Amino acid sequence: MDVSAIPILTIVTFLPLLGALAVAVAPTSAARPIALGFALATWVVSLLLLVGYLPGRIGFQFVETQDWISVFGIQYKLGADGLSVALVVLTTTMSWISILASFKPIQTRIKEYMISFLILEVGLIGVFRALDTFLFYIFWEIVLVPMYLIIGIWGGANRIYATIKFVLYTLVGSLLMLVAILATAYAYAAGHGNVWTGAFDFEALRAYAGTGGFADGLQLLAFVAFFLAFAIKVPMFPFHTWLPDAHTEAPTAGSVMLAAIMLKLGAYGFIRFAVPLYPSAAETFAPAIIVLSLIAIIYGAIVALVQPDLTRLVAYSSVSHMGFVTLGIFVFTEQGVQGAILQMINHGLITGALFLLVGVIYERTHDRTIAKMGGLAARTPVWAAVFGFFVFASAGLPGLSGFVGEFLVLVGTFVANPYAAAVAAFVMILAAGYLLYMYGRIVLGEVSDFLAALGDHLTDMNPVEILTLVPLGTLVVIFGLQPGLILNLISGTVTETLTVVGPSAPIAIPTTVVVGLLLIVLVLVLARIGWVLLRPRPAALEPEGGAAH
Amino acid sequence: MSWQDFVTISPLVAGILAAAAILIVDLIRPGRTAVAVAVALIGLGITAVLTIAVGSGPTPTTAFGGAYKVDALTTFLDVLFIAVIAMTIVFGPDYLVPRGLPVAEFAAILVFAMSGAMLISASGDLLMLFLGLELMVLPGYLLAAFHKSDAYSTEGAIKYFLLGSFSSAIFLFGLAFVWGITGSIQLGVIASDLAAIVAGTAPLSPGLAMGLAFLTTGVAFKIAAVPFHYWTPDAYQGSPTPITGYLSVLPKVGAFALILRLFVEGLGPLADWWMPVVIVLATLTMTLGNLVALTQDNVKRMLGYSSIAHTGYMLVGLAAWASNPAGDGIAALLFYGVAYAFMNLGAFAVIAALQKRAGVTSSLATFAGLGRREPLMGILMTLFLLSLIGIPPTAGFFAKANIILAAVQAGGPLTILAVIVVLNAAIAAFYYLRVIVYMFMRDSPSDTPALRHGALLWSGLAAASVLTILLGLFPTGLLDAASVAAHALDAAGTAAQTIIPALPN
Amino acid sequence: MSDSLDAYLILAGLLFSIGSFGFLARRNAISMLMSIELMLNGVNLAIVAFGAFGASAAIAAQGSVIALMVMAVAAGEATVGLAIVIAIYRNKKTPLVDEYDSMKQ
Amino acid sequence: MRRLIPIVLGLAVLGLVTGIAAIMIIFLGQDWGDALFWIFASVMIGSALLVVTMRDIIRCGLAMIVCFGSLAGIYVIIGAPLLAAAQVIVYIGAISVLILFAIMLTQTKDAPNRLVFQTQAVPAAIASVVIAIVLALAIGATDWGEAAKRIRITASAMSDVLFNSFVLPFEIISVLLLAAVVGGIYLAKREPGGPS
Amino acid sequence: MSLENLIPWLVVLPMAGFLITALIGRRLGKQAHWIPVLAIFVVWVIAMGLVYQVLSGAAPLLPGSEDSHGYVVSWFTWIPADRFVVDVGFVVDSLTACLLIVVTTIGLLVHVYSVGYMSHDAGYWRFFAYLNLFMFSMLLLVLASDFLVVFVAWELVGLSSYLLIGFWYRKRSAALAAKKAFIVNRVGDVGFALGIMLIFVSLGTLDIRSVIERIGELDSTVIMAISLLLFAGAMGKSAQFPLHVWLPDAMEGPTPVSALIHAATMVNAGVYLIARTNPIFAHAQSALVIVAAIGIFTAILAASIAMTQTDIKRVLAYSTLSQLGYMFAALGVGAWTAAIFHLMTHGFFKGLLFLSSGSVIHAVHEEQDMRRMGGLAEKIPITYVTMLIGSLAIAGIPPLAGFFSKDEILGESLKLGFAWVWLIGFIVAGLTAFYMFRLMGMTFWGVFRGPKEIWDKIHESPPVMTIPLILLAIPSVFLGLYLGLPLGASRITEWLAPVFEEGERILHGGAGEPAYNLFGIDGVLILASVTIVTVGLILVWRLFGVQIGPIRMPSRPEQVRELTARAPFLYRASLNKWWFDDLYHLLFMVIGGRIAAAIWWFDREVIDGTVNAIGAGTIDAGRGLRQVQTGRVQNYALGIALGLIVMAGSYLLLAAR
Repeated sequence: MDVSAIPILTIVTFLPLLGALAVAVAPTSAARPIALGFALATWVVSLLLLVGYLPGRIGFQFVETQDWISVFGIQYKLGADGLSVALVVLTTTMSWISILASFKPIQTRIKEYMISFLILEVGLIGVFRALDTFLFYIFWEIVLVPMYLIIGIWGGANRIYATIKFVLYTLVGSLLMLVAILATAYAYAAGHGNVWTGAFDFEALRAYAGTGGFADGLQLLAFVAFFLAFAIKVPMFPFHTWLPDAHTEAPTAGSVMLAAIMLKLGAYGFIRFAVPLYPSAAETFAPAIIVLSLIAIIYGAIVALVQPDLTRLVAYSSVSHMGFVTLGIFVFTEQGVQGAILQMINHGLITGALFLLVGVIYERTHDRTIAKMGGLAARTPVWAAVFGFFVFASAGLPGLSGFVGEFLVLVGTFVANPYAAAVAAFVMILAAGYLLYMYGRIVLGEVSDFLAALGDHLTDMNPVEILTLVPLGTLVVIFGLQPGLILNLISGTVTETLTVVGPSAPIAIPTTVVVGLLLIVLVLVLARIGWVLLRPRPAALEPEGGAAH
Repeated sequence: MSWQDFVTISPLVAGILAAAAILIVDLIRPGRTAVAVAVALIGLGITAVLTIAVGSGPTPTTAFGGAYKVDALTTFLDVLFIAVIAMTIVFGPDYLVPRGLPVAEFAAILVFAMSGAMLISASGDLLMLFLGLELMVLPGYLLAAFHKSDAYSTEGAIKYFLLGSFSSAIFLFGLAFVWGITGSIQLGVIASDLAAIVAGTAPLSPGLAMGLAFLTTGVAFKIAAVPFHYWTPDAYQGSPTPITGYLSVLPKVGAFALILRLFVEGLGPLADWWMPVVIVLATLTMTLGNLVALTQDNVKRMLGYSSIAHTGYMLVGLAAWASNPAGDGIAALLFYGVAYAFMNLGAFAVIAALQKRAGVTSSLATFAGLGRREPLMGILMTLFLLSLIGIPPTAGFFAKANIILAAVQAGGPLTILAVIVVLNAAIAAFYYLRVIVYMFMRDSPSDTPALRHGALLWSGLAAASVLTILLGLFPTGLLDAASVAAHALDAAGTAAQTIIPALPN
Repeated sequence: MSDSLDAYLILAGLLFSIGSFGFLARRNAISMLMSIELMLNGVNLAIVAFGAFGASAAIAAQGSVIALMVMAVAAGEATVGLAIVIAIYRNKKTPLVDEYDSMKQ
Repeated sequence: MRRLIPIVLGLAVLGLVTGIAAIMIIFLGQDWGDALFWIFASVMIGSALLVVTMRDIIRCGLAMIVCFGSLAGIYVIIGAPLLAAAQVIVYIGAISVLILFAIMLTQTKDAPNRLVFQTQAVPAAIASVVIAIVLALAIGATDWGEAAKRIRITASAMSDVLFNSFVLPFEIISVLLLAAVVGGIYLAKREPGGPS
Repeated sequence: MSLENLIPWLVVLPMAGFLITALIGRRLGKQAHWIPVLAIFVVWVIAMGLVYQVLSGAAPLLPGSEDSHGYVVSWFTWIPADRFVVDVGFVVDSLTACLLIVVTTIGLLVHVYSVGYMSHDAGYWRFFAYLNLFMFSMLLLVLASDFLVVFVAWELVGLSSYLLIGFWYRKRSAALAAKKAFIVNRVGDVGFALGIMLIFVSLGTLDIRSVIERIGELDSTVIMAISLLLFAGAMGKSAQFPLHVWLPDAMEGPTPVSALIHAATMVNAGVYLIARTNPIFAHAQSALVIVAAIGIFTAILAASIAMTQTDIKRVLAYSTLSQLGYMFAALGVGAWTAAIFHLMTHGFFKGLLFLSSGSVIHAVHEEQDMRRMGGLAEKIPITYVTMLIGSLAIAGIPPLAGFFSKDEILGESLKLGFAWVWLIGFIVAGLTAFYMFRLMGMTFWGVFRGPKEIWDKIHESPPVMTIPLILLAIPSVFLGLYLGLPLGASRITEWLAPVFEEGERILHGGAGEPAYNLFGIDGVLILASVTIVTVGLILVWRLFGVQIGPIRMPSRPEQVRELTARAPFLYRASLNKWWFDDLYHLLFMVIGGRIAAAIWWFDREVIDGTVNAIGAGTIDAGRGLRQVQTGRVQNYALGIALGLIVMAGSYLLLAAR
């Protein structure tokens, strides 16, 4: 069918907004069905993209352009390539699943919840769609607000600390990115005789960057700004500490969206904007970023090993897994980028599912402490089976989707730097370690007293919950057996990305980077000790004890 | 004075007459809120019509031998002033009436202040600038003390008044020096004289330097730039809330109009000398404002400090112009002024609405559970706060982006300033978000009943919020207007370079 | 001496600084007001002097007219100020400004 | 008795100054203008200092009148008699009286016994001295391009300026005063409900 | 349709069986075994057909080879990442055929056996589902034509082994053992994975056959690296030192699992891998030496431990380790045929031994400690006989299966110039006989040492269990004769010749091994090994007794005690498995845990601490600056005045420049 005629991207992007309005006017009782309905509708429409998208082509499709702020040549420009199509479909899918999954847990202020959720979806889809840097930034920021509310209103005990930390942390990065965006645009305009036309148009900018239009100084600074914004979102070590807090406090569906989609924004930003716009800077910083990714991979896994709390464990595993994504992107090899993108999608599916499953148990036990669990296999066999499935998927078991992405990244890394690959591969052991530790601790063994005390409250999964997980499981298997489905979709993106940053074969990691990193760590540790001496009471972001709600 | 002169100043006259009309009507029908408001709004309407009529005529036109000058900038600012005053008058009654404060005097004094601001925006010489300034701030002192039986109100007022007249004296001394150096009060002449002086190899004379220092200090006080900001928090906290909203907008924007006329148009040739000072002021202003606002528990006071920070952002626009007159610095500043006016007025209007019942403080606790109690109010407040943070798609965001863009265009130290701006924005986010936290993530201490608000207030809020969103989504129109105004200023400046020093008449 | 502009200006400067000292140092609202008047008079003197030593008679006239207007403004300020002082005196029962610190930080 | 000391001092200073002036005229042969300038100047500064230093605020008010008076004298010397008249009328006639009334209205019995100065008097003094010095230096170091001889300002010239080129400011002044008065009345008038 | 098209079914059927049973097995209850058993039976039939075709040479020649017959089937493309393409395909050559015999046959028998053994277990259906999953993975492993697919199967057998070891998940020990097995395997797998990457990066393909063809192009260090990495994978799966610790713990699983996975099939994967890639190793001789060394060391280490264990299954587990060590030694010295030979024979008799031990455990009511057994021979004769056969076979008594294969290994290693390997292997042969008959003695002979009431209830297992035992006993006796004769040019040698000739050529430069002469060196070797075995037997019989027909000796516990007292260190070392478990616990649980905790502290306090510190610092700055606002006008005014002064000063400076 031909979907190029209708402005399908606009429809996909703003259908949820329509839904939000509908929910706003509708009575509270109707909020849930309406929200779900619109989410499903959006999903269906987004599937049309898959149908209409012609894979294997370079460049963007479904492009819609509309002058917006002509003074600065800012446009309302949407477009999609394979990567964004894949991510948008992922987004729409996870959205309706999360909305469905939050029917039961969310019992207060349902309207507000659904509205913020739908607006969140708008922002997320928009980010993956925008081909105008300014528009991109706008969507990027729009995402913040609903997430802020979702964590802050429907979150756990320490939610306000978590949500403010999340917003401020993200804001710092993204505001610097704004400066970079504007500086880039001005550099473009200045390069075109102070004519602003196209100064924010991604394609024009990329073309200009391709011709080496941007001075190295600008590239370095702008790239640093972009890097901060994206690294915080991913999150890369050492900008990751907002993630565990956010995950532990967010409501289940919030965690799902956070893990499944929002973490991808950063990686998407790297592939779409940071690397193509500032190629030389990207190549300059690649070794450092590779080192950070390796640290994230190993470090996240090690910290996950000793987490007492289920969600924190999964959160740190996310840090480790997303490390693979950044690693794959910045080794600049074909397999690396392919693997990174696969890993993005698979991590979305698998971790999303894990959070859903944790939510299922949390809803029955109101507790996530691993130590209190035990022997769930005996009480909730179905849950245990499904959980096991996704745990092994997350451990990168071949045949499930997690494996292919990781392995491709490793191969790509091996091409660039075998030692890096060796370090990264080491995580296979650690991942098995923390995942099986968790699984064995909570699912196997005798039923713990805490669970036994719950009696009949501890029921097995109900049909709705199963329904939310079936699509994810199916996709995990399908992508595990047929990764080609995604690979074909994204081939265009990969080649395009690699045309700007040539697969510069072996990437040497200068010792200066490592030494510098160690020095920074040392300084931080000393600073921390000094801090303890100077300021005994723990620092709280909320001055008036708002943290303790 | 010819008929043409009269036509040119007709908006000003209309404003003054409107004020007078309010007083007269109040004499005839004392204490009739509705009547007073109606008269005021009608008067403002007429003033607006005249302003636009004159503005759409051939500009720049001058009257009284160049003392009064109408150009695109004048029209732009006047319309803004009228809108601000109209909104303030609309927001007033809900707060004043329960406290037994007369609306008529309130409206009349406001309109007087407005005519002062209009005078500034249209003045072509130093004397007019000074008179306009005084005509703008004197009513400000009175309004600050408007709740005269309230200790806080009067305390804020006397602080404002004493420091204000102190700074006026300083400012006046500066004017005297400039006058002494150039021997003229005509801005154009001054500009060309100074251009001549700068062109000459000799360094600036100490006298001129002193004059600059005194002038800078004076205006820095009026726009509440650090370290001349001390009056702001106290005056804001003390004044009746709608008046706080007014104080945070009109005198500030008016003072910026003064800066545009005096520093850009008159002292433009000295830009190289005052730019570094402005950069330092901007940095101090936004940083200190935000840092101190972090720890405030009284929302009015917090917004007071935040308004200081916003002054800093606007100063960045000024600095950007100074280092790169070809850039969009002034346009950005003007756009920011407009956006700031509406979002800030809106925020204060919400606070005023909450304080409808006398005795309700403006502390954070007042906002606890507002999102539950009065969802619409909560959402509106959230909107304004987000705009103040600069979250898209709101006016505040685009204004900030515009400022940053101007700074980036200027390059050099301004780029660093841009980075400082965004870091400050991030800090600011914290305390604005705290209000949202209280509104939506805390529950009301005691289930205080939802208040009923007048249609007047709602319409005002509607206007403010709609503007806040529209200016964010479709800023093009305002952007064009602002740049036209800015270019009018440039034109005046460049024209001034060519004027032969001449005496009036 | 009476023919040099500098003499008048320095005189004006002195008056201005004395006024500012009073403003900074006195506690009583009204004496602060008086200090401000002193400062304004200093400025006035400067203006008049500048005019008187200006290039032309017109400028000289301008100078004294401006001074005249400044006086008027000063009168206006005094009115407002005193009104406020009286108002706050009703509330606080003291003219001492440094006791008006119920709003701080 | 102690409360007379400043006045005695003032008179002494006055005598000293006039003495110096006399000496200047008789022996040094300076012209009257300089002598008068010297007298008025010193009286003005002296009384100004009294204004800001004296304990009893009423005397401060009186000293202020003296100060303004001598300023009027200086205006005369500078050649602006009309302005001098205005000075006398506006300041001595209006403002000072206004201020004295206000003093009466706001005086409490124990007021004079309290501290006159802020705790920060010393830094204030330093600050204002610095300001004075800086001003003096700047003024001295600047070439104002002034005319050699000062110009006498005739009433006609002044009225011409006032009612031709400065008519608009003149009107504005009236508006400003109107606003001030309206507000002032509102603030000053005692509310029936308000605090006494 | 030709057999070729049936090959995919070898993996499809078990998978189907797994899925169906997993989904509906719960409802089938006690009937759940039908689908899986049937699936495996069909698989067995197909496999046997293939094996016949291949080994009889009826199968077509493999592409690009002149003398090796077999099938190559490519199924579908798995990963089409532009240059990184992975096809799922199957290769059936003689080596695969040999593996197929072991895997499918023992697999089928274990399935049948389990019907009886697990009949009382709640997770009946689950068990069969897992078994089928394992069969799927194992068959994929031996059939796959691509390294990455082999790796997939490699991980999947690990998974099924995890599931089956932890089958009785309520037992904490079982859960822990399962975890241990999986993680230790992962260690090896990392090496394997890296090896695969290195292969891809250097050759651009992962198809095993083409890799083997083109391996010569690479320079020796790369080949060395590849071989060592692959060997790492093999060490993990086949539990070679130092990754051997998981196998004994794996005995927590149900006995059929131990028989199938941890004796007969999965643990042989490592051997299979190295045999399959023999040309690669042939290019890296020093790697081979390492293989030999580790193999033979594992052999003697495990044997020494097996001598003192009291848990019947653990004894067998360590003996498995030891026998796998033999195989790796054989691979290391280049006697690949011998290795595969031993793999097959060992598969059968070790499977037999485990199933019999299962029957024993069943009989004495899930008791595994041999100190509470004894004299069971009269109660459970069938089990006794089959187990005796198995023991004789593993001990290497001619003419049973073990004799031939083990003798081949020892002989080859000596003849190929690895005297040290031979010597150690020689000693291990004696130890093997010792610990096996210690087991027999403690279990079947002498008097019953367990509680009386159990003694009365002991009865022979049902036919569904005993028949598999008998069926396994037959090959344990005759397989050696069938494959190992005629001496020198044995049948298996000619089967496998095509697979190994390439490697042989590289290794010995085509110089064929010295002719076999029974009345020369080889005869001596046979005599020697028979002697050492006999010595071992006599020793063990004197200590633990024996009752085989005429040969009757009582057990002498006091002498045992005396002996252990004389060599206390050796005894304790053996008893405590040379403290490897404790060492690893110390290293990875205690020290590793500490490190992880430290890093977490770093995360909380330093990294997050810095973030919070920045936030709090900002707020403190705000608090500090608040103080400026004293609320007193004069202070403000002074501030303004100072500002004015500073401003004036700075302007004067600016003006002066």
